[in-house]
Amino acid sequence: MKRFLSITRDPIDEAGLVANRTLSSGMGAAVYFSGVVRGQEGAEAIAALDYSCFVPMAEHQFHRLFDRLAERGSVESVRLVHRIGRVAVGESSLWIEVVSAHRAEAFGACQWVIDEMKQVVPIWKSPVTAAEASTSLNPNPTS
Amino acid sequence: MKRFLSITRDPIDEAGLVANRTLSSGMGAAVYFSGVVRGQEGAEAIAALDYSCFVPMAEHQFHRLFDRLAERGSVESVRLVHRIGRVAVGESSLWIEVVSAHRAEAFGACQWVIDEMKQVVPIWKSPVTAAEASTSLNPNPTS
Amino acid sequence: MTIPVTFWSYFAELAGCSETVVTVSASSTIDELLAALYQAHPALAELRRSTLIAVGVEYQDGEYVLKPGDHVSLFPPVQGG
Amino acid sequence: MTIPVTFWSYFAELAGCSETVVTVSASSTIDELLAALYQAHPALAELRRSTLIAVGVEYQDGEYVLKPGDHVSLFPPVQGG
Repeated sequence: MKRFLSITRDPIDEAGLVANRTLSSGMGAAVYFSGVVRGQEGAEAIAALDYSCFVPMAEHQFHRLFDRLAERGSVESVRLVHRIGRVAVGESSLWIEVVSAHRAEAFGACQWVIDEMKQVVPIWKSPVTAAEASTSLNPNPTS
Repeated sequence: MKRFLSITRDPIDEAGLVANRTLSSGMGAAVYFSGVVRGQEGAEAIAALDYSCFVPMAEHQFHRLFDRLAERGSVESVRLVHRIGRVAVGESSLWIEVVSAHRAEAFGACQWVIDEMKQVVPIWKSPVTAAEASTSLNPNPTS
Repeated sequence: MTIPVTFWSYFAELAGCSETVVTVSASSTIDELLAALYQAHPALAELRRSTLIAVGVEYQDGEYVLKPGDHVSLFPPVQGG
Repeated sequence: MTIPVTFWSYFAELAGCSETVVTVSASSTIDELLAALYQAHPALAELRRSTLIAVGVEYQDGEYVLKPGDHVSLFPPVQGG
């Protein structure tokens, strides 16, 4: 199974990622998920989320998930980009692509990766209000 | 619910479609599906599929599906492109995007549209072998 | 009245044409139209159970009562995607 | 032996630092390390039941036996996506 993982502070270039898709002639389904920061976190209006990450462990845990996915044998490739640092409302914090022969496998695997990630990958978010966003830069540029 | 439908003979410009995504600040999930022509149709190796379509009815039936999706109230937008005519192995014949507040709704709605489409939208495919693809143009350019 | 009938996908090959016209009496049902049609196109009759029927752009079943101006389409199971 | 401990996310604010060092006797478990740690950082003790523990880049539980060179991380439930 091919895999690509990026934990990055840069905006996620979804169109560029899609343009770089590769698949072999047996593959019939590509499922993509883009998770976008919403303007509301609970009851509170927000301007952004600050994502922090324990990067080496996050990379390791993502690859453990990919290993488990590879064992299923039905997925040809998974690509995952998680953005960290400050992500404004309307911007994507998570992008996943799963390529498989059939769509049921691709949909299932994509959702499985998200569900498992939310259990084990050490990434955290904290809300940024409009006032905070306008008066400060990211307070934790290295976290 | 916003909707965009295109039944087209042109290649599907997935990257361009992704680049044109719009979503309001309450939306958190965009799910995409790209259905790609496989090199095998049953036991037979193929070079392409010729898709034919009863276009006015297909458009009407797609919009009936979108109406039913809109009634659910949880989807902000659906965009769907179905390519017709000759589609080579490795090229996309179907592209769908569903935008919703939460990912479970977006995944569910995207799969629902595909499942329903395969029941009611009058589109048919016929396999094209490598020999046929190399010796003929699309035999039914208007179908 | 005369009702135009269009065949889609491989139904056109089985029928030997992509479109025909069937003459039926007023207030005939689709089942009555099909009975007449299948006389002329026996290859289609064999696929009757899997045949999808539309009038205009809406699906209909055999009990639908035809009216002047209706356009019938017959086709095999759809295969989009 | 001395074991470095890193706090992630709001655990750093509760601890008042993002990293500390805890001295434990040889072959101590993580539970023993936590008992010492929670003396110094009582605010963290209250969140013990939802605390996730890693040694290096792997999750471990309280019964894990520490060895020289281990690096412990403590953090709240993860929130990726």
